Amino acid sequence: MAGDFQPTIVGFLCNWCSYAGADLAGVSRMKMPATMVAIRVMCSSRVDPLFVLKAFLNGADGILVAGCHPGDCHYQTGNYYTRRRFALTQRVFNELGLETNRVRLSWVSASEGGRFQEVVTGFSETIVKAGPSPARTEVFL
Amino acid sequence: MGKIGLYLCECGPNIAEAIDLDRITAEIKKDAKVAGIERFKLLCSEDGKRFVTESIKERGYERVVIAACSPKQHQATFEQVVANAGLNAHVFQMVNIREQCAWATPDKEQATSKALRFIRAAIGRVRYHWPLEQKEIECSPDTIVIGGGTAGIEAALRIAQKGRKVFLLEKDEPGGTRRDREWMAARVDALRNNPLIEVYEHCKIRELLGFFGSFVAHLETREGNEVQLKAGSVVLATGAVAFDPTGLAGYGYRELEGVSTVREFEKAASDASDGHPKSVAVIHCVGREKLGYCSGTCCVEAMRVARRVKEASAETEVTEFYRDLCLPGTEHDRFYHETAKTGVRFVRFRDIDVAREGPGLVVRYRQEDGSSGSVVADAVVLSAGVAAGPANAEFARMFNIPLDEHGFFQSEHPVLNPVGTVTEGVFVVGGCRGPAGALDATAQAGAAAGKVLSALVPGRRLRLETRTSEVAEALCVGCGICVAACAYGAATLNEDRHIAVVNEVLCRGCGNCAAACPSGAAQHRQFTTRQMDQEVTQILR
Amino acid sequence: MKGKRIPVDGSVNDTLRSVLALLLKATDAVMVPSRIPSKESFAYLLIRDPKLLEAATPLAPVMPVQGARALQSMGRGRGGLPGILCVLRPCEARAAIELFKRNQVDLEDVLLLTIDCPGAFPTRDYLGNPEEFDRRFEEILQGKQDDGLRPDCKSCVGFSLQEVASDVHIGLLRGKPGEVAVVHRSDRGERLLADAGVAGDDGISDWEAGVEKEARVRTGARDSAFQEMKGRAAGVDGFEKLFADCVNCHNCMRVCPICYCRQCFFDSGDSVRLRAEDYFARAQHRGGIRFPGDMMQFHVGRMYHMALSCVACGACEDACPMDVPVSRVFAFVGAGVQEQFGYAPGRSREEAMPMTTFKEDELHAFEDAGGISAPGTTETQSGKSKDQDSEGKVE
Amino acid sequence: MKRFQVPGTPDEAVRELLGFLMEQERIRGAFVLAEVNPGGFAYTLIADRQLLGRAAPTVPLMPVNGGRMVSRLTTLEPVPEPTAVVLRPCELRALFELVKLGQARLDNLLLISCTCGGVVPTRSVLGGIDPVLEKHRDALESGVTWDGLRDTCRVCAEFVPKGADVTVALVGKDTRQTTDMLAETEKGERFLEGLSPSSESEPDTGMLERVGEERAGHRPAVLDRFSPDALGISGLISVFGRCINCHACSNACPVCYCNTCHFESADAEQKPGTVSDELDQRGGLRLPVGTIYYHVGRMLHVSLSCVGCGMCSDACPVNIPVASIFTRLAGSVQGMFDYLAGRDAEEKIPTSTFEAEELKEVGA
Repeated sequence: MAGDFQPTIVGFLCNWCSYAGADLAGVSRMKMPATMVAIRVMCSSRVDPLFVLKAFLNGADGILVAGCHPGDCHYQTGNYYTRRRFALTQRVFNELGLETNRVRLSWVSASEGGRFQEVVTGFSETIVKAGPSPARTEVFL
Repeated sequence: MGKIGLYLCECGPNIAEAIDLDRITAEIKKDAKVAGIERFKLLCSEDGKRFVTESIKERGYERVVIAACSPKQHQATFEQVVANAGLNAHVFQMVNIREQCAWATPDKEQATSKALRFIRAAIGRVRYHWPLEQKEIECSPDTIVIGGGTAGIEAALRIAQKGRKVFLLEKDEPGGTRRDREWMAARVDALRNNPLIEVYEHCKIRELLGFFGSFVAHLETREGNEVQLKAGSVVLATGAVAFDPTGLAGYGYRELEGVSTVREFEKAASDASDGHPKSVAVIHCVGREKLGYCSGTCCVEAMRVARRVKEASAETEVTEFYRDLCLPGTEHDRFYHETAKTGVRFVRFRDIDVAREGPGLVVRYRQEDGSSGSVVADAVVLSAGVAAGPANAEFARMFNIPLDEHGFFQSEHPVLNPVGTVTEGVFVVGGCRGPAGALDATAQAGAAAGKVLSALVPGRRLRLETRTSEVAEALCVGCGICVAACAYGAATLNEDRHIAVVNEVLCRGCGNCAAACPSGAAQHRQFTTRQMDQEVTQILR
Repeated sequence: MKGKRIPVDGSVNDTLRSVLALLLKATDAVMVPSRIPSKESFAYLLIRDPKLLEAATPLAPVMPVQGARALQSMGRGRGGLPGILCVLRPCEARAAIELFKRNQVDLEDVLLLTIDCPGAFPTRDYLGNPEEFDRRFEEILQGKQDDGLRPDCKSCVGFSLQEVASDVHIGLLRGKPGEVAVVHRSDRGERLLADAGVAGDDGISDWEAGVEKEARVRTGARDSAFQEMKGRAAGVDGFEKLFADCVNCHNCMRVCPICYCRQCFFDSGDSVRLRAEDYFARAQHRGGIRFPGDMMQFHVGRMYHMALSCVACGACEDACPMDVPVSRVFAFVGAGVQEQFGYAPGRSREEAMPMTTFKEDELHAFEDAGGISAPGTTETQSGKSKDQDSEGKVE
Repeated sequence: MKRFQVPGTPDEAVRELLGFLMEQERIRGAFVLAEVNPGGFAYTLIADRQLLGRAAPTVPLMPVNGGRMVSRLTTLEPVPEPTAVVLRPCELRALFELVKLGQARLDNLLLISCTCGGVVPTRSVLGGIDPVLEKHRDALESGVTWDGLRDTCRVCAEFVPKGADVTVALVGKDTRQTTDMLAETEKGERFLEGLSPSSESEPDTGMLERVGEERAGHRPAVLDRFSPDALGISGLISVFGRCINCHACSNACPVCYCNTCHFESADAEQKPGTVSDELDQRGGLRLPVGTIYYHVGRMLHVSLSCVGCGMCSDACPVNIPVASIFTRLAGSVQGMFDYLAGRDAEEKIPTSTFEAEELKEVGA
């Protein structure tokens, strides 16, 4: 099963660090699973927890939120709020018995093409193990 | 929603070979959401740009999606192209099918599917793009320079040189830490005599408010009068202070007679009339561990002491004790070799201890190889590092700019914007942004002057960031969560209307407020909930 | 009228389900009430995958959500929806058409299928004992009377294809419970039935007779219901008694298919955000003021807003946590004002809503000293309530 | 703290107190539950002493959350003159939450609360309130929580008010002859001065702890059926499947303070164009759309400020135990930030602030 399952991961990447990191990974021709489709935001703090929920209910097998490392936010403190909101989101998922391993927060800087590759590869493996999201074909949402 | 034009860039072989553009064309045609699909070998070439501009006009596209390289590469380029076609630059969305698709996915099949999701997301999103208005504000071309040291004076002179008004505020008198250098007097004269520069000496800054284009400073002059100054930008040149070795073990500063800092020693030397010392020991790197960094400027200072002593009396023995010699650049290296030629002895130490024995001072040292020795001296000069000025914290608060772990101002980016700060229109030069020799300070001042002169041109109005946040009054209930989230003080509560409002001059468009707002009253103009939802939905089709 | 007679195979719902299976082949999707996975209630389901039809219950014992709202939830405005066949009770179809007139539902490629409606049980009653009510509802489908149905249903005169502009209608042949009749009511409906192979020109006069017979019964019930309401809803006091238990949750508005505003005026900042000083002034004036206030203003105001389009579906009463007879009042008042303007909500897609048009020569009876003087109609209530506001009572 | 022993049952005693405060012109009005029509109770701002006779301050009902009502009163400006408000602890906490959210002002308010014996579902008194009153009085006196109460009340751990000026001692007290009122603040003492002979005293913490333990005992029965392993997507669907999308829960929720809820705004509406895509993907779609999105989304929005008052369950026309799910969730998310909604009016709401060194575990 896991073999032929090609997950779809929605990745919210901040413009200044993680998106640049993703570009760098590409420029450096780093290969990674074609599972993650990026949505560019200026700052990870734009990622409303409802976006994550929406992506999950719409059938995303995984949702990644990625931003500058704490302390390096291009907008000074945005990613600290990102972290709080993500913590809230994941905790709510956990309390409702929704699979918390389908949502992930990672810090990737503009110079960390390699790290971006690791994050995408690692997360993809997790998701492949987890299998397709039950929300994808659910009718009664 | 408007006719959408989709442009596919082959980027030479880069995209064409890695992604099946024919399949993409077919699939997108099936979706029937775009009015036309155009394909070109290299859209960022002059031909390519012309092609886009003209085809937009011909086909009458009202929304444009360009699938090519990373927006970080060519967003601005194509915004211009779209604008040239007579459209608003914001009814355009760029899709990155090169860096994050063609180059990241070897399997053509997979790369194509991924690219398809990217493109569908952009098409879904661009339908909800609306023209954004380019706003402009009046602004003052004048500049406030805070601090009359090497950097501050240089910045003031450079800016005034171009015929621009400068207010230089100094808590003491112009000259700064290098007031005793031969060249400084001339600079201070130039400053004082420049008709375009108003120097406020011995003044106190009561408060400094505003934003890029319009700052207002309230001062109290030496005579105690209240003065109000208006300017468009601010250059912080508040300098740094020398590290104070008091209480530092092993050096005997303020305990042993004859032990002094460089400044004290030079002052004494200039006053002293009676004979010359037989032997002088100069110790480098004082306070290095405590500071946690190499100031990079003190080695030269220390050698300058040796040179002065030798000039005064060639027979005086001078020993320079150092841990590491920091001699960046040809200038400093030459200076070192000349100094060595004058007979100054350089001793590298690991540990060092100064003690008084009988009439003289004894400097005992151990070297890297463990061997030890001692030197008897009548004077021991401590060359201490550079520390952040105590006033930095207050200014940091005033301008909302961060300090680094050592208390120096943090520039927005060490390489990309070394003299700019996160607060637009506020620049940091010289010692206040970290230890800086006269050379560095001058260079930074020049850089800041350039930025000031180009950012604010007399008569030209200031163009504001268009991709900012806004608050829909009908939805807002004034809970203030967005105000708490905003790092720039751009979102504030309007108590009378009991809603939040966004100052578009201060807003940097991060969108934090939009995510903080539960009702959706706060929105980012180019990352609206609807646009984001469309991306999510289309990606997951 | 002609139609296709289809023998009942299994239960009525089984038969309807098999008809839907045929119709689904001729359209993109079917919207139909369906049993939820946890079995104890029903929700609308938009179905493309025929397998999902198993859960479909075209005639459900309850109407937890008004079908027009379900349809609206797929998007306001016109255009964009695929070809959807909506299985609705007549009152739901009427509401859908009222919303269509307000650009709140897209009927461009959507067809409405109505079914003779036996009525529905109050949702909360049903939830208390689903199996019991399922059994009773089956008996109703066999033609048995049941007093447990919602009051509005028992007095509903629009239970069949009277005054509803649907495209396809399915009649339950009461005279001959063994069959149902499928008839088209619009060209699009005709085409659909043809494509699905359920067109026919069997005679169905026995059904029509059955409908008329039932209509007489229901009209009688309605008249007595209105008579009773005339007595109860008389004047401010009567009105206040009817709404005595109201806790101002505004749920009646939220479930009303006709209340289509995103932000109800009576919930808007203008209505609920007053200066403390003003609250005190009003409290001073009456001795006291209740929170939330303006209970009367809300209900009467809402009447002004939607009574002309009220389809008497009973959704408001069904969702009222305090068992206020909301829909009986609104149906009564609605019938009155609708008669006033000779308007029947949902009767036609083209008919202009009374407040969007006028005749130069009309309503002279309301000029000068004229107008209505009989008690129990909105005009006089609101009129009186204004006079009585000033009395020293908690309002 | 000062203890004032006031003659009469709690209702009589509080009416006495409010009358006294009005007479002394220490307050201009009283905001309190009152019997606005026979058997019908609503919060009422009483400015006329004569009407105090209708005040029913401790009747075990919560037709609306009083904190939300005080916010209606003070959203735009503080009350102009001293006003007494009588609220249950969860209503008081809702009020404090709303103050942080700029939706209410405390200036000029004398906060009167009580050790709370809980309230009954509003519907349960439709047949008349007297039987309820009797059962409830006995339960209060013996300090046990009876099964007629709202689920959230039966498991409530926060029944002792925080931040009130005056606390009326209800739980575990014989209040047939006299009722104890405790002035918890200097302000409270000032207002009650001269009401009746007073004495220094401490609350009977031992008894309160016993009540707390007894309620904790109910938690498994009420809350554990909504534990993670009982939910998941299918669990959520079976709990919320019957939802009629009326949003009564958010409308009744005191901390859902938005004027237009996101889930009712244009942003949250389905676009007709996406329906086909949904059908392609799922083969079917429940209507109205977005039921789970709404409920879980609302949890993301308000669980950090949830005070567990139970209004959502009370307002639900199809008896979904919304409040039990929220209460369980709120304990968890608030605990994560060591936060308790409404424990005071200053503490920042976790999502409106941050610490540089925290939550390392979530950022991988």
